[in-house]
Amino acid sequence: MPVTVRTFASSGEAAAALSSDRGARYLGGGTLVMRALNEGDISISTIVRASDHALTRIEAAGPRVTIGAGVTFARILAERDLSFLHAPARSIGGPAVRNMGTVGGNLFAPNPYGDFTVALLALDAVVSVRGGLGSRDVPIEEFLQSRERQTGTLVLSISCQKPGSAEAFRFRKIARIKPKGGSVITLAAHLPMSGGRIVGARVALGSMAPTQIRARAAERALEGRSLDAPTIGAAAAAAVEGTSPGDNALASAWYRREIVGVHLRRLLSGQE
Amino acid sequence: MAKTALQFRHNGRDVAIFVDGGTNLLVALRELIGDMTPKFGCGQGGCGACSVLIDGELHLSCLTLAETVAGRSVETLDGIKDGPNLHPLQRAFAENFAAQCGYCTPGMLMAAKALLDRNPSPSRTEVVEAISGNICRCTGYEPIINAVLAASGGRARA
Amino acid sequence: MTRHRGRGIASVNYPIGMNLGGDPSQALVHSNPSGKFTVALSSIDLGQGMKSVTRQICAETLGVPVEDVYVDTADSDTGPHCMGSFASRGTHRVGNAVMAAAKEARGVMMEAAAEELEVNAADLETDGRGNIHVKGAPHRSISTKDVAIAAQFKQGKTISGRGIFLVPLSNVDPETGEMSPATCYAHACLVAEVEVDDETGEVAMVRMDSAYELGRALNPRLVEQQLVGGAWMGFSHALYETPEPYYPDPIHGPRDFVEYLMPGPGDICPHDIAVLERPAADGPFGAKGPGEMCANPVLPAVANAIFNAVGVRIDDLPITPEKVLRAIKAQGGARPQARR
Amino acid sequence: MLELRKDIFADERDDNLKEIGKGTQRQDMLGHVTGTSTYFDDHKLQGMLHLKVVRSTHSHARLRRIDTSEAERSPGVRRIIRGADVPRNLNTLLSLINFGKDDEPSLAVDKVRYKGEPIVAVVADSPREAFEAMSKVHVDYEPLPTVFDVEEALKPGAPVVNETYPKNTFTYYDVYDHQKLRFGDVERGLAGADHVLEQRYQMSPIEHAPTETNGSIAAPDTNGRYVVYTSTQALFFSVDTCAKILDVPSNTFHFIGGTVGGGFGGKVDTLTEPLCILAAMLIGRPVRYVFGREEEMQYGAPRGAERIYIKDGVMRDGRVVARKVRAYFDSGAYTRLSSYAAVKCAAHLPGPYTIPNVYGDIYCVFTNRTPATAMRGFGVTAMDFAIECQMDKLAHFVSMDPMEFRILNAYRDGDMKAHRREAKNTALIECVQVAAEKAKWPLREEFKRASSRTDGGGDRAVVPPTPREARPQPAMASQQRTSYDRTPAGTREPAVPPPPPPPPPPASRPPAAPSHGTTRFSSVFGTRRR
Repeated sequence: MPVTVRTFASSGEAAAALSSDRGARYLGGGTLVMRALNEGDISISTIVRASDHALTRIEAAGPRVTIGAGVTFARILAERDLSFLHAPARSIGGPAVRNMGTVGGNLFAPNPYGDFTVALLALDAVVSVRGGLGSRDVPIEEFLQSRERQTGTLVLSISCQKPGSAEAFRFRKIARIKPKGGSVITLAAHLPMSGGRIVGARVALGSMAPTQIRARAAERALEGRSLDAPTIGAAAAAAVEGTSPGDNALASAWYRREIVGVHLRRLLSGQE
Repeated sequence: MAKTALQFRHNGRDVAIFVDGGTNLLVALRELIGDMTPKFGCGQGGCGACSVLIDGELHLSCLTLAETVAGRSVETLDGIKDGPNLHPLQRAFAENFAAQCGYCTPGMLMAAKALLDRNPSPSRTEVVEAISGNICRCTGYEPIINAVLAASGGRARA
Repeated sequence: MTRHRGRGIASVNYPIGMNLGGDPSQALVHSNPSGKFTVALSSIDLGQGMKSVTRQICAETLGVPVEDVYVDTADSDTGPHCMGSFASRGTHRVGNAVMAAAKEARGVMMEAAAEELEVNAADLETDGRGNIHVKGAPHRSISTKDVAIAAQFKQGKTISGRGIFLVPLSNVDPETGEMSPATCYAHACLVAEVEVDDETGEVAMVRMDSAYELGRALNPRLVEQQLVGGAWMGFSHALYETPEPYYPDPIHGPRDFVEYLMPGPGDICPHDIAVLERPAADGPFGAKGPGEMCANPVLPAVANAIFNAVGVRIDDLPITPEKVLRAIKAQGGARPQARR
Repeated sequence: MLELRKDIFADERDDNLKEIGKGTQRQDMLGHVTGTSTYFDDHKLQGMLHLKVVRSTHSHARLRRIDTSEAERSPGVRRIIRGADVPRNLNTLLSLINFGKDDEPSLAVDKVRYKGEPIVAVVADSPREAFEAMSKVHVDYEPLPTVFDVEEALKPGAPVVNETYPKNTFTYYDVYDHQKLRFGDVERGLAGADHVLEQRYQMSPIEHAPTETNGSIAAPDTNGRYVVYTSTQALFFSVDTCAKILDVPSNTFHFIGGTVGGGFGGKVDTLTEPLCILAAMLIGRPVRYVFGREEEMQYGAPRGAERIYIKDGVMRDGRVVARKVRAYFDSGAYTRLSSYAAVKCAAHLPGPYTIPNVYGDIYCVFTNRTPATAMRGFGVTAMDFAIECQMDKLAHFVSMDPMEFRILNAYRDGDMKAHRREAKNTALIECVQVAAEKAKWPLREEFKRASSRTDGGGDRAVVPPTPREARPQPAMASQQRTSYDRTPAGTREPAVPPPPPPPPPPASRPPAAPSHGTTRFSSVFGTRRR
C-alpha cells in the first residue's frame, strides 16, 4: 500500500490526525521520515503535514525567542537576532540538510544526530507541543526524557531566553570528519554572569547518554564561581559524572568518558 | 490507489506528473520525468549525489517528498547549461579534472552552484563548507575545491 | 603543549596485473570510411580513465590525432573478452591489447596509403595530425581520411586490427611459492607529516611528499587523479575507515556516510608528488599501473609519523583517536621522538 | 602538484612521442560534467519491477523453515524466488578459472553463514510493495555457534563455517591449508641475526563505499535473449558467472556496462546480476535490483581484514637477514577472491627488499562475517602496512635513519626475489631519494649516490639453499589450475598441475665484490659495519 499524505491548514488538525493514527508520522524537513520510507520502514502508512505559518515563525526581537518547529537551520543562520544559535545550526549536516532539517525534527533525531537540541537543552528551552488533548508547554529536559512517548504529539515551537552576552553561551561539536561529521560528543554551556560570578550554569551534552543530558556535576562546579582556571578544571573533572555514553560506530563509551572533560575544559577556556 | 497530480517547474519548463503517496523527488525526476542527472547514492541524506536546487536552495531530492515541490521551481544539472554552452562550473570541473567516476559530479556541481549563486567569490573554507554534504570517493576533493575556486575566480574577472 | 607533529615514511612496490588462469585482454580497432577509428572493448571504466588512456595508446600507435579515436566499452556483444578492471591491469594489459590491435590496423592503413601514393609502405610515416607522407618528402602526402575512403571503396581493404595481450598462467610451486606473480612492478616512497593531540588522540594530516615510479605516465593528468585520490584513500584507511569498528566483534557496523568514516574536504592536506618513469619492458610505451599502489605507502607512513610525533606504535588499523589515546596513557604521556 | 622527473631513467625512455605523455582531456569528462554519462541505473524500462532480498538476521544458523506463503499473497508481488528456483545454486567466482570449489549459494537453503546472507528474493511492482512483502516472509532460524576471529576459527573444535572447507581454511593444491613461501633458511637467518623483532599487525576490513551502489537491470530482449545493464567491473566475469549459475549459454545475455560509479574492487563479485536475470526469466518483465546504502555497507563484500605476524632478524649494520611471516586473511563465510589474495600476498614477500631468508605461511580463513573480496591493493595493502611499520621499528632498533635503512635493504636489478624470479626494472631506491628531496629529508652522500641499477645481482642473484619439508598426502579431490574453460561440475577430472617454468638464468654480470666477505650476501655498505 502506498503511503497516504495528509496536509492540513492548521497545526491543530495535523496534531489530531497524528495522535489518532499509529502509522502516522509528521513530515518536517524530511531528513528523518523520508529516509525511513526510502529504507523500507513500512510502519509509516500516513504522512501528516501542516501548512500552518505559525510553525515557521521566528520571534526573536525581544529577550525571549520563539522558534517555530518548522524553522530550518538555514533560516536560523540567516537570522541576526539568533546569532547565539548559529554555531549549533552550522554544526548540522551540510548545506542541503540545513536547508531542509528543522528545529522540531532535531528534537527527535537519535544519536549520533540531534546536536541542535544539545544547545536548546543548555538554554533551558521550553517545547510547546500539541497532542490529542490540546497544547501545553514542556521543559525540554522533561520532553527529552519522555521522547519515545512523544511521537503522537506535534511540536509547535521552541522558546528560550537569549543569553546575556556572546561569551555566556558556548557550543562545540566534536566530530571525526570535517567540516561535516557525526557527533563523537557535543557540548553546550550557558553561563549567565552576574557580578563576575556564574549564576544559573547549564551544561548540556550530546552522545553521552541515550538522549541529550545535562552535566549537573559540572554545573555545580561552575555555579556561583568566576570562570577561572580552577573552576574550569573542577567543571572539566566533573563533566563525566552522571553520564552513560554508549559504544557506536563513531567512538566507544570509554573514549567519550575520557575526552568529555578535556573538551569541556577547552570550551570553557576558549581553546581550540 | 489514487495518485496525486503534481505540477512544478523543471529547469524552466512546466511539468505535470502523477505520483504515489510517499514518492520522493529523486524518483519523480528520474522515473517520471526522465531527468537522470540527479543520482541515487544512499537515500539517507548522506552523499549528496541527488542534490538539486528548489527555488534556488540546495536540497536533497531523495529526502524531498515530491508533493512538496508543487508550484515551485526545481533545477538539476540538466538545466545549468546555457544552451550548448557549458556553465562556468562545468568548464572548471573539466579543466581541473575534478571528476573520475563522475557519479558524484552532478550533486557536486549543484552544491557548488548553490554557493556561487549567493557568493560569487568564496574563500577556500566557504567552498569546503559548501561541498561538505557531498561524498566523493575518487578524487580526494582537492581537484573539486580547485575547480570551484577557479570558476568563481573566472566570474570575478568576468 | 598538547599537539605534536611527526613525520614518517614508507616505501613500497606493487605487482601489475594478476596471474591466475592466465591474464588476457582483447581489443578490436577499426576505421570508418572517413578515417575515424573506434576501439571496441569490454573493459570497464570505473573512473580510473580506461576509456581515455586506451584512446591515447590507440592514437599514438596509429599515428593519428586522439580526436580521431573513440573508445567504445563495455558491451558483451561488440567488445571482445577482458578479465576485468582490477589488479592494476587496465593500463598494462588492455593497453597492450589496444596497442597490438592498433598496430595491425596501422599496417593495413599504411599499405592502403602506399598503394595510393605508389610507394613502398616501409617508406611512409604518419605525422600524428591525420596525414601519411613519404619519409623525408612531406609534400608526397595523403590524409588518413582519403586512405580510408580508398581502402573502403577502391582497394577493398578493412583498416582494422585485432589485439590480445596474454600473460600465460604461471603455476605456483606448493612447496616454495615459486611463481611469476606479475610481469612488472611500480614503486613508491611517501613521507607523511601528522599532528597528534595527546589529550584526545586525534590525528590530523599536515602534508604529504611522495615519489611514484610508474613506468610511463601515459597521461600525467590521469596519473595525478589516481595519485591524489589514492593518497586520500590511503590516509582514510589509516585513520578512519572500518565497517566493523570493534573487529573481530561484528557489532555497531556503520549504516550510512555519517557512521562510515571517510575524511571530508576539511581533513585533506597538501600533497607534493614526483613521478618517475622507468619503462617496463612489456608495458604499453613502458607503462605500469598507478591505480592501486598509490594508496599503499600512506597507511604505514602515517602510522610511522604518529610514532615520531608521540612515541606510540599503533599496529592495528584504523588508527582511531581511541587507540592513540589508550597507547599514550599506557606509556604515561606523549614521548615525541627526534624531530625529522 | 605533480612534477615529472624526466631527468631520472631518461636513458631508458623515448620521450619523442606525439600523444603519449600529454595531459589530454578524459574522453568521458563532458559526459560527467553534464550528467549524461550513462550508468546502469540510468535505463528506464517500461513496466520495470523491483527486486529486494530478505537477508539473514543471524550470523550462523540452520534454516528450519522458510514460509513465503503470506508474502506470495502480498499486494503487488510478482514472484518470490527461493534457493530451489536457482538452477545451479552453488558457485565460487574463481571456478571460472578452476581455482577453488563451489561453496556459496545465491540464496541460502539449509543454513546461513553470515548476517545478511540472502535467503529469499521478492519481486514486486514497487519498492514499497517489495518491502511490505519482505516483512511477510517468515524464516525460522536455529542459531548455531559463531566464530569471528581468524585464529579462533583455526582452533580444534571451532564451529565449521562453511562445510566445503571443514577446517575453516581454503585448501591449496589439494594438500595445504595455507599458501607457502620458502626461500633460504629462515631459522638459521634468525639465529645468526644481531637482533630479532616479532610483531603483530591487524588490518581492518574496509568498505569500498563507491558512490554508486552495486546493482543491475535485466530485461527480456528480442529473440529470447536478456539485456543486462550492470555496475560490474568485470563484464565477462559476470557474464560467465551468470551463465553458470543460471545454467544457460553465455550468449543468452547481452551485458552492457563500462561506465561505473566507482568500484575499487567491490563490483567484481557479481552480487546482483544472477538473481536479477533469474527474476526477469521467471516473470518475463524488466527487473531492477539495486543495493541500498546500508546493504552496500554491511552486506556488500568488504576488503577482508588481515592479521599478520612478522619476525625479522636484523644485523647491527641495518641489514635485514631473515623475515618470517604468518598471515591470516579473513575471508568471511565464503571464498569469493580471498583465496587468491593469499597467493598474491605470498608473492609480495618480503616487500621490495633483498633479504636472503624469507618464510611465509598465508592462510585464507573462513569466519561468520560478510564474505570479503578484492579491493584496491588486494593482498598487498595490509602486508605493506605491516612490513613498512616493521621496517620503521627495525631502523629505530639499530638507530638508523629510516630512509637510509630502506635504501640499504632495497632490492636492485639482478637480485633474486623470494618467489624465485630475478628483480628487473626496479626503482625503489630512486623513489626514496626523490621523496627525501621533496620532503627536505637529509640523506648522506653514499645513500644519495645509491642506484637500483648497480650493486645488485652477483651473489644476491642466487637462490639460497632451502630446506624442503615433507609433503602430506592430498586431502581432497584435485583442483585444476589450468585455463579458462569450465567442465560441468562432477565430471571434472583431477589433473596434476604442470611443472612450474624453470627460473630465469642467474644474472650474467660478475658477482659484486664482497665487502669484507663476512656474511651470506655482500652488503652494499659493508664498510659501515661496526
